[in-house]
Amino acid sequence: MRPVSASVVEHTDRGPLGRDEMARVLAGDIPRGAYVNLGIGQPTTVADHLPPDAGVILHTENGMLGMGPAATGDAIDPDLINAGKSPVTELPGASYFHHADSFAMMRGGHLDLCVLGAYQVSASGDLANWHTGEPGAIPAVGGAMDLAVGAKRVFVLMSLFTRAGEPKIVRECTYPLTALRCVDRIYTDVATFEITGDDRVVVRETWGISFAELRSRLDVRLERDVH
Amino acid sequence: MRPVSASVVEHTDRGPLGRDEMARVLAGDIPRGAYVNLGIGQPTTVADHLPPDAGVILHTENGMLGMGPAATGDAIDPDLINAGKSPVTELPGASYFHHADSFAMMRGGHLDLCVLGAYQVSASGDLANWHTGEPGAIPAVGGAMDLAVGAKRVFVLMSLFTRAGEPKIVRECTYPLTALRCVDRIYTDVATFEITGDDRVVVRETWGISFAELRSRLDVRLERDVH
Amino acid sequence: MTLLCASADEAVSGIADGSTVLVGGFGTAGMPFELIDALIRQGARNLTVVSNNAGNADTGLAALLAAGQVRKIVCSFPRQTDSWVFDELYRSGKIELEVAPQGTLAERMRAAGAGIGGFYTRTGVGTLLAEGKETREIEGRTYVLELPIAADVALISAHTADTLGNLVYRKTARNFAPVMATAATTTVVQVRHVVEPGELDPEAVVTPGIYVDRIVRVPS
Amino acid sequence: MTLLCASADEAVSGIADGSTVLVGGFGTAGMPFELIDALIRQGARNLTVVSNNAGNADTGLAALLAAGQVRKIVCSFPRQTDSWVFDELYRSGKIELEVAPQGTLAERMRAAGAGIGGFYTRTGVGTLLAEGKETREIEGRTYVLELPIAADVALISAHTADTLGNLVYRKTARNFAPVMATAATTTVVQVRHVVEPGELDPEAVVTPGIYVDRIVRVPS
Repeated sequence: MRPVSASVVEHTDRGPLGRDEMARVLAGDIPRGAYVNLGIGQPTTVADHLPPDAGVILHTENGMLGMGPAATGDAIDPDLINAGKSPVTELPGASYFHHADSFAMMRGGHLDLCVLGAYQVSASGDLANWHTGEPGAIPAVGGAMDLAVGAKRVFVLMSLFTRAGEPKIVRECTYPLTALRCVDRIYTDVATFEITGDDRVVVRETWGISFAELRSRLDVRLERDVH
Repeated sequence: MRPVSASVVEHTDRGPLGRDEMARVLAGDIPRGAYVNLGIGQPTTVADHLPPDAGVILHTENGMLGMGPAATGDAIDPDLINAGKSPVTELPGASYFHHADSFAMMRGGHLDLCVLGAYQVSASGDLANWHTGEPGAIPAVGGAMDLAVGAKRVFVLMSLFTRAGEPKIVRECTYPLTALRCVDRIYTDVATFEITGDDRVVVRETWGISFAELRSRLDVRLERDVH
Repeated sequence: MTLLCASADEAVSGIADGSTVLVGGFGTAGMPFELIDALIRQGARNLTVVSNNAGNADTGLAALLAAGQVRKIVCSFPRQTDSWVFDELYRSGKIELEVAPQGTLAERMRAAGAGIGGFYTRTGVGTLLAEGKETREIEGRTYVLELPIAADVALISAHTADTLGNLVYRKTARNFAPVMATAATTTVVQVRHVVEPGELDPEAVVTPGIYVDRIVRVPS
Repeated sequence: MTLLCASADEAVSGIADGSTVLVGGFGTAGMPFELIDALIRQGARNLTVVSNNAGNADTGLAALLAAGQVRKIVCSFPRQTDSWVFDELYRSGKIELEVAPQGTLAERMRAAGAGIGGFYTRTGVGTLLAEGKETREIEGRTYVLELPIAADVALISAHTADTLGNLVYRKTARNFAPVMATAATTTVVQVRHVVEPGELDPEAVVTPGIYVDRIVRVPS
């Protein structure tokens, strides 16, 4: 894993990252040979940016290690899907197991990393990504709580601001929580962040925004350096 | 399963059952198609008296269903043993599983029956079969507690009296307990018994001893009839 | 003993009103469609259904919901793009919903099958889904107590059974089925193939026949 | 990532004094003899060993005990006709013994591997082996609380591994190994055969490679 940058790298000569670029930046930080679960939605796209020789082994919570790329055409098999229920493929060295075994694997701390989307992350690493809490919203948690609690490291992949311009990194989450103090890093379109565990948030790299501007827009204790 | 006899059958024209006869009597009460675990020692011999067409499926707690007879000669395989660590064989339709799954099967109440030896059984069905409690004795429980608690029915196979002539069916066990109120039936050399659950012990059949003599020698409430 | 049934209708016969029914499948993979259709014909009502999702489109579990036979559903992920049957019942107050984290759902059924009276898990601690549940510190970490989910019936799908009820599955269609098979009083399985004992590799059997009560072969 | 080791000595390197070591096998079936011999050469002392038995005759686990490297053993069935090494150490007060029901032993390791902080079981209630343990009534039945057994190292034996660490076993030599593989920080496996990824049937893999840290092939 890339060492935490000693000081923030600011790319102010360009705009924010596109979705593909975000996934590529995160993919570049996944250690060789890691066992990884990619959450539903944007996190799934990280798989497209993993070099084939990285030996990263993908877990899908519906009972498989060694998941391959999306299946197309004749390769589509209704018995072989990912957690988002899309058809996928099987790589050499794959294995299948039932749901209790699959979640024992997650909850027992055996996955090196999971990548999840989020509504909000707090400065202490609390994650809110399963429920808007709005009246009438139907709650649906899936495996999010299990992953957030179980994986050795949790990376969040999300845009930093809502469409209304509200930051998603906050002092305290206002959405219902998924898990407490679980997030290690946050990858966004305008910056990447390290959660230190002592309520500081370290900015590692920015795109299209300066550290100073970030600090003015986020209501958390932002640092430019881990020390 | 043979219905509980309405009244005791006394065979006073002959002596006590031999060990083979005891095993045969018990085997005759095992329902067709039952899943059964036979404990180490004398209970293992019950297998020799099960008719091949009874469809009884034997479980061994070291991870197998569908265990066949003892292996001899070239059929001996050090990877295929029973709970007593003797070489056995595999029948068509067998399956292997690991220890946690094997004991989940036992503890979850899926075995129809287990047969265990005993030092003592109380009138309420408490079982003592794992530890003499003597100073210096090395305790060793194996799977006895799991079986006694988990199997749907527990049959005990033992001689009724110790070599010193002490009865093994007692008001309260003096040996350390294996499990509380778990025994359903007791098969001995001189009689078979039903534990009713209300501290009565019903005698079903006797060999070489009369009901009256049994009653005089056992310090529990013996009945000759279930009603 | 495992009973080989002639039809899905025979396989689901006797399911009582008010039963708790485990329904296998993750989305449509492993969903026992033919058994569910038979349960709709059989007509048991007031059911509590435990399944990962709350039905997709208009078939399978969604059809059972639409038939008005389900009082309550316990699942991890009811809301999907094609869960309109459930959504409508839920919004109109016609079905009760209990949401559980997916791993907790699986583990609670495993507990029922394994004789575990309850277990402590970190999943859900500090969230809405642990509200009202007992928590406990163990070795400096907080856990929530979760209780078993035992059921009257499990309806699952497998790839091949032998006549003793040993089952093998196919790829991710395995999902909840092996766990559900252990947690129900009566486990009913629809399979694509039935073979004789000895034809399945004993090392590769996933669900031993001891967990299987009824089998029916359905066209694949 | 799984490391294919050139020797058993390399496979057990780095095991620290005072470690908790899970040792697979039920009697001698599945006993990782070569790894134990290597651990004797490696010399780590003051170990806590968790295994079903306490050694048979003079080889394997019995030899490790005889070498004086084990401070405490946790097992279900120490006393056997050929457990003379253990018996002598125990009677002379040179080894500590914790006896656990066999199913509780397996389930406690499974709990460690599955992130379960503790579980309630009926096994042992009212017996010496539950003394001092918390009990609890759940749905009218009494249960005893059991806690996980996590370990630093697991030494196990399997039949075939692929180079990603996926394992298959053979017959009842499987026993504790798949559970132990999940409960240790470092899982070391001796195997008879090593194959390339893709050569094992993904449906029949018993221990996924995620649980395996080091593999060494030993002559069969």
